[in-house]
Amino acid sequence: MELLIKNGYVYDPINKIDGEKMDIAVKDGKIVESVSSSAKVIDATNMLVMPGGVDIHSHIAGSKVNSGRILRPEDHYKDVKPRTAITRAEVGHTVPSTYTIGYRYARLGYTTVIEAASPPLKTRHTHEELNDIPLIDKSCYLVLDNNWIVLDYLSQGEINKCAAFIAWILKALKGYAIKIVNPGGVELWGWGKNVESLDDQVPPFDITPREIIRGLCKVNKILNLPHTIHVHTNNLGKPGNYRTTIETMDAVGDLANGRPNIHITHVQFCGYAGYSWITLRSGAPEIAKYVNNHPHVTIDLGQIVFGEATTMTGDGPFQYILHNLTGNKWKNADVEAEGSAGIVPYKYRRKNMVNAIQWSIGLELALLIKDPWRLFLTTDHPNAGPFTEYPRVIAWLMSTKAREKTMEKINKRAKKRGVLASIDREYTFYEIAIITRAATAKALNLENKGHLGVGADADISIYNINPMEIDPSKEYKKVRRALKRAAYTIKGGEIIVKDGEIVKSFIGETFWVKPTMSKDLEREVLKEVSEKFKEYYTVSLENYVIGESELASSKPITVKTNF
Amino acid sequence: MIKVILITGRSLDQGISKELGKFSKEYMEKVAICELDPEDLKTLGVSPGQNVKVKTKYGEVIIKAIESTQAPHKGIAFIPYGPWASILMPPATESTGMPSLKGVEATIEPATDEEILDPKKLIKMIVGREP
Amino acid sequence: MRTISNVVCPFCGSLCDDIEVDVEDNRIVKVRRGCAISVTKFTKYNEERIYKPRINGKEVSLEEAIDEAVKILANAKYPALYGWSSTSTEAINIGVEIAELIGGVMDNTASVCHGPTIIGEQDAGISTCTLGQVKNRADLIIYWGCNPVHAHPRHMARYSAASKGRFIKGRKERKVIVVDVRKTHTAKTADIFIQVKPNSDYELLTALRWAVKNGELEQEEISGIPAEKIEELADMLISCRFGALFFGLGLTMSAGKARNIEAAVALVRELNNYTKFVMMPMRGHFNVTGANEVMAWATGFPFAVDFSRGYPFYNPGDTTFVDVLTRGDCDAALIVASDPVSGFPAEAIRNLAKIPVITLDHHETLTTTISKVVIPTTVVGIETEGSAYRMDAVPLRLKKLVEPPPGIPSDEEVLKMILKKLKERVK
Amino acid sequence: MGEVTLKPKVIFKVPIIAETITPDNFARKSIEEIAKLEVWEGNRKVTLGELFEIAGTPGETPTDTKIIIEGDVRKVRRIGYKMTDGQILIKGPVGMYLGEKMEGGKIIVEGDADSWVGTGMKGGQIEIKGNAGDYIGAPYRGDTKGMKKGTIIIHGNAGNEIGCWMRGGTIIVKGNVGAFPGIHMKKGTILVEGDCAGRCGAMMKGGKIAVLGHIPSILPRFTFDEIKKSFKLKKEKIKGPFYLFTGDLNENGAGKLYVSIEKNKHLQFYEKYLE
Repeated sequence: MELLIKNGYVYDPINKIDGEKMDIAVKDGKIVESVSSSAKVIDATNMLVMPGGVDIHSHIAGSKVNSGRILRPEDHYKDVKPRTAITRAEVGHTVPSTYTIGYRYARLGYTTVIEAASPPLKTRHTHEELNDIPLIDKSCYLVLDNNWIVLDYLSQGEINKCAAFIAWILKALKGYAIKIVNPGGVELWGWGKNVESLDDQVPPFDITPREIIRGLCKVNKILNLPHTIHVHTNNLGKPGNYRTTIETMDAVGDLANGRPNIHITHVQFCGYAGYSWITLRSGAPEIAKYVNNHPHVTIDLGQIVFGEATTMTGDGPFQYILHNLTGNKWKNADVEAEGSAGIVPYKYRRKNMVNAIQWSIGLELALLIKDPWRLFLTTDHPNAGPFTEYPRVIAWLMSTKAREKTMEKINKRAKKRGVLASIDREYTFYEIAIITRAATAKALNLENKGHLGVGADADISIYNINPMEIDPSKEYKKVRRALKRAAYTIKGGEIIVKDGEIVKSFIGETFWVKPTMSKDLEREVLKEVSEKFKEYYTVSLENYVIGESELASSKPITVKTNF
Repeated sequence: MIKVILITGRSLDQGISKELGKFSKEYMEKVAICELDPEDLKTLGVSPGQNVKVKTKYGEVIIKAIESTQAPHKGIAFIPYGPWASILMPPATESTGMPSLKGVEATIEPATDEEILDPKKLIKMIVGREP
Repeated sequence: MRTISNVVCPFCGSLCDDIEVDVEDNRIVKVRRGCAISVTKFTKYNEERIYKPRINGKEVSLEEAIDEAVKILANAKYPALYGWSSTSTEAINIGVEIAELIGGVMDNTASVCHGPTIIGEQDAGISTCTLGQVKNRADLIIYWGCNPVHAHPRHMARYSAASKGRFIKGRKERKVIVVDVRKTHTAKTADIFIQVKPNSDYELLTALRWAVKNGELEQEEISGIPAEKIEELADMLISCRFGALFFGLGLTMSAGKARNIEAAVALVRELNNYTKFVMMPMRGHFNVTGANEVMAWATGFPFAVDFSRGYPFYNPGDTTFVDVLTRGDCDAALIVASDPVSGFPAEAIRNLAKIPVITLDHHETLTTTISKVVIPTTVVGIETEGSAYRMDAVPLRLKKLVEPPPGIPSDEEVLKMILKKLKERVK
Repeated sequence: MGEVTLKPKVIFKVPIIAETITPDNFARKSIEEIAKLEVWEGNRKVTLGELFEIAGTPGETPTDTKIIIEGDVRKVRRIGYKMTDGQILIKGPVGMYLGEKMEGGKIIVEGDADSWVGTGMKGGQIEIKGNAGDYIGAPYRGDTKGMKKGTIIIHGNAGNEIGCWMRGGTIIVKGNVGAFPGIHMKKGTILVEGDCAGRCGAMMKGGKIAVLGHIPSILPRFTFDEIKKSFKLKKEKIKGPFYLFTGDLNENGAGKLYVSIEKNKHLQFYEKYLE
């Protein structure tokens, strides 16, 4: 199948293309130099052309997401769309069904999404849901920092064995990267407790959160994994936690060698200054200053959008605190020897001072951090809001007027608690393309994603606005509307969306990493692991492993490790 | 005749016999039974193994009375899940989807000369035609 | 002869995955570590087996049976699809697609089992965990309105009261409390037995929650239990290090139903202010949890989903199978791996017998005797592999141990054939 | 007052979802236009005219439009959906979700009504001459926004959990009610003239419930305050005397529960808390 996208204004930051009028040629799912005259032509004159969106952090599949669906029928009653000849029925606002997630991302022009937190023991469930999410390519991070076998090895200083175990588990359960969630704190939540700082002890393991983070950072280096460790910090959602966030970044500064070696996720939730909810202030300036001066760190926003949300994280203790704060129904689901999960429905209100400050913190981070290549746009879907609101966040980033309009409607006291009003930076289309496609693909080291160079996967989004004529600062509403429903979305060379409607549906690929490891190192570690399994787990080691045939469309990526 | 509260539920035998087949001898033996507290059996004047008629507002059935090994539970009769129990149950679910299968008022009277219907006959009684 | 180990048992919600079977010329000849029910299922699954599809009692080819099923389902104005809890998650997923395509109402056996638990959770939330947390950490266990000795025979040894974990070495280090209307065999193994009056669990749970919060109760006796005993119990619950409440149909089927669960959730939530406490429903069938999971990720709702207007609508009491039958709403039914006729109230069975019923099962059941179309299928977990979810939502892979009888397809294969033919008829 | 009469052409078997049967949808329309209004017969989209004989002429506005439904419409659901004004008279039994999300106007049912009468009701009046099902005025599962305003009067008996998550308005049941009336109630008024199966006002935060008939027991977490001579219902004063309880204290609730003393002698022991 050949395709030619003519005369679009192309934004492809990885290849340094900033709004050039050019053609994009596609053949058999790949970007090519040129195509024959029989190629199907898409006239993209006066339109914005970008690589397909790449979302680095979103809760889209697995036991936590499904617990959210089961917990919240009220989230589904009013947001329904009957089935069509091509699409399955759609349902759900903040916790949509699997099919709905695939269609909505495709309509936004997104073609690759990563499930942000999968507990290993339930990763088979994650894959069964990923198998049912149409169109996008996808993968999942495995939550490993509160894993008893990891904690055993790290507290005994056995970095190499820990690396071998993590290499095995990523391969056995088909994951992509190491996810860290409130390290140590979630293990203590097994007893209803938590940690307060990076240096608290985590009994009975002789280890602290700092040592867990450093240990896993070293493991990440030994395994040469494509993505860095993906960290949800301690003290998330607690006033004054910006200090913990900076300490966490700094904890691995000495281990870095030029390339980023730590990613802090949904930093808005861990960018709070002050010491109580009443004295809450933005910690964004301090965090931005640190990130600007330390190239070893990347972050994603976790930007708040006012309205309904469903908070769901592996941070069990935080969700219990949120339950006690709000009185909203609370679901907790701990996982043996591995971690936890908590879900609390939540609504962000403009008139609520805390919510208004949270809103400005996210934007301040995006506007104060200078290097767009180390900053990714997320709403930690659905914690800070559904991913369908990305265009709204983009409008705030591209237009001070859009920000001012919202600031008029939010709680007045919030203005004095941050610096948003004083910032007049406005993102360009080029920078937006970086933080939503190029930088995320780079951070994930997906060489065929996030760009339109020859050889890349033909994942392309085309939006009906002329970047040369429109002034996003003033006409931010037009930008928002255009980005909400792509004129065309192309996935693997197939047109899947036209004028915001799904025109073709199929299942994308699930990619996962296969770290290389010597047979005897693997055998040695597995011998120890199977002993521990009998004591720690209620399932056998054999039934823990997920067969490649259980993935609808498996795409393993071999990774050359540095054992 | 005695008044009881009826509860239904699983039992090991019900689980095992179910796997031997719903029309097997074992299934009828293990499921068409009513476990009664020894005292209730005495007041009823029935010895274990004899048949009784259990009646609720919704239906009646002949099943075998046996002495409960999970007593004391005076005033409570236990019938394992199965066709004999469900005939006695109210159809209403009080808009929850779940019929009240535990805690239904019933009466039990001796029926030593009456016969326990096998599943096929039961269905015929309920549905009114040969299955 | 070959031995297969780490076999997952396809019977109850415990989904024990340490079973070992010996297979000799395509027959299971030995089962190790399985409970009595497991051994029976693995060795007796051919009893009363169906080998040929039937229409109105007459044997027909698979093709004819499928065509008849498709005709019934495509013409129905309000078809019901029920069962699902004893087949693979993959098969249920096809069932969802069929229900959506034909505008039917799809429900699973949770609605007559732990449906009220889900309804209670939807109003109040729940604090739960996987079974390994209990095994490793729980020093106090309550069995409320459930009888694992009978319904989940290996639960206590593998996961709860008698299990051996990292921090708790066995039964001796645990306090076990049983609350039931009878002194069940499970109660006989307990340290404390609380005999609650039938239909009054709600009052006892409410009082216990108040005693945990404040200590004193005004009434002398609640639900047949003296106030001091309730206060004493409350102190015990507060002073444990990790408490686990396992509850069964004693709460979901007796008066209060979903509200009993809500009261239990409120109690456990209260206890989390003092210690660590979790609760878990003792799910019955081996894949009823899987049925809830796949229906929830595909339709947004875990059971009782009505697709008649092309999108999912959920309201237990309206879209649940017992109610749909009792009101006589549905004009056709597809029953997969379930025997409603042996468990539903008479009124529901009468109305089911009035409409064309298609049943997929491996052996005769009371439901097959009133079904117009009967299609024999394989036994998942013995003749067909597939995914299933344990009572704590841990997903496991059921194994294929032996070949099925020749010509007998799996549930999934039959449903795929039906779906394919339906797609040709329904645009 | 314009009038339109609907009469079922057949006995309905599968559920009929008839959200369009409202004065708002009928006003200013010809009979042909009304006949073309869409309804669902199970999974089939059909027109009103296919299912009902339709006669009469509607009013110009919903206010002066009256719909009369004869025959057995127990399978017809969501009649009166989001109506803002006008009247509906249903002569026989009616199906679920009668008057869902109703904002104004009046519905009268001479037969029995099924469950979820007045779900998410914001105003207006529903009167059921016969019995009603469960969840009167209650929201769907997981939703905490119950009936907001309006009045529901049931002359016969009603089922469980009437007024669940109620936020305002009034429910009056002249007959008996099942268990859990007023569960999770925040505001509003429930009057039960007959007996109540118990667990009255569970988890309630506010609002008031009066039970004139027998009630087996009071939930453990309601404390006895005092004896009241009467119960105020809008302008009317219902003669007591009543035991007044406050609860549900497990939820730090301040709901008021009036229980007739005369019909509940077995609750006398509460009086010892008066000394």
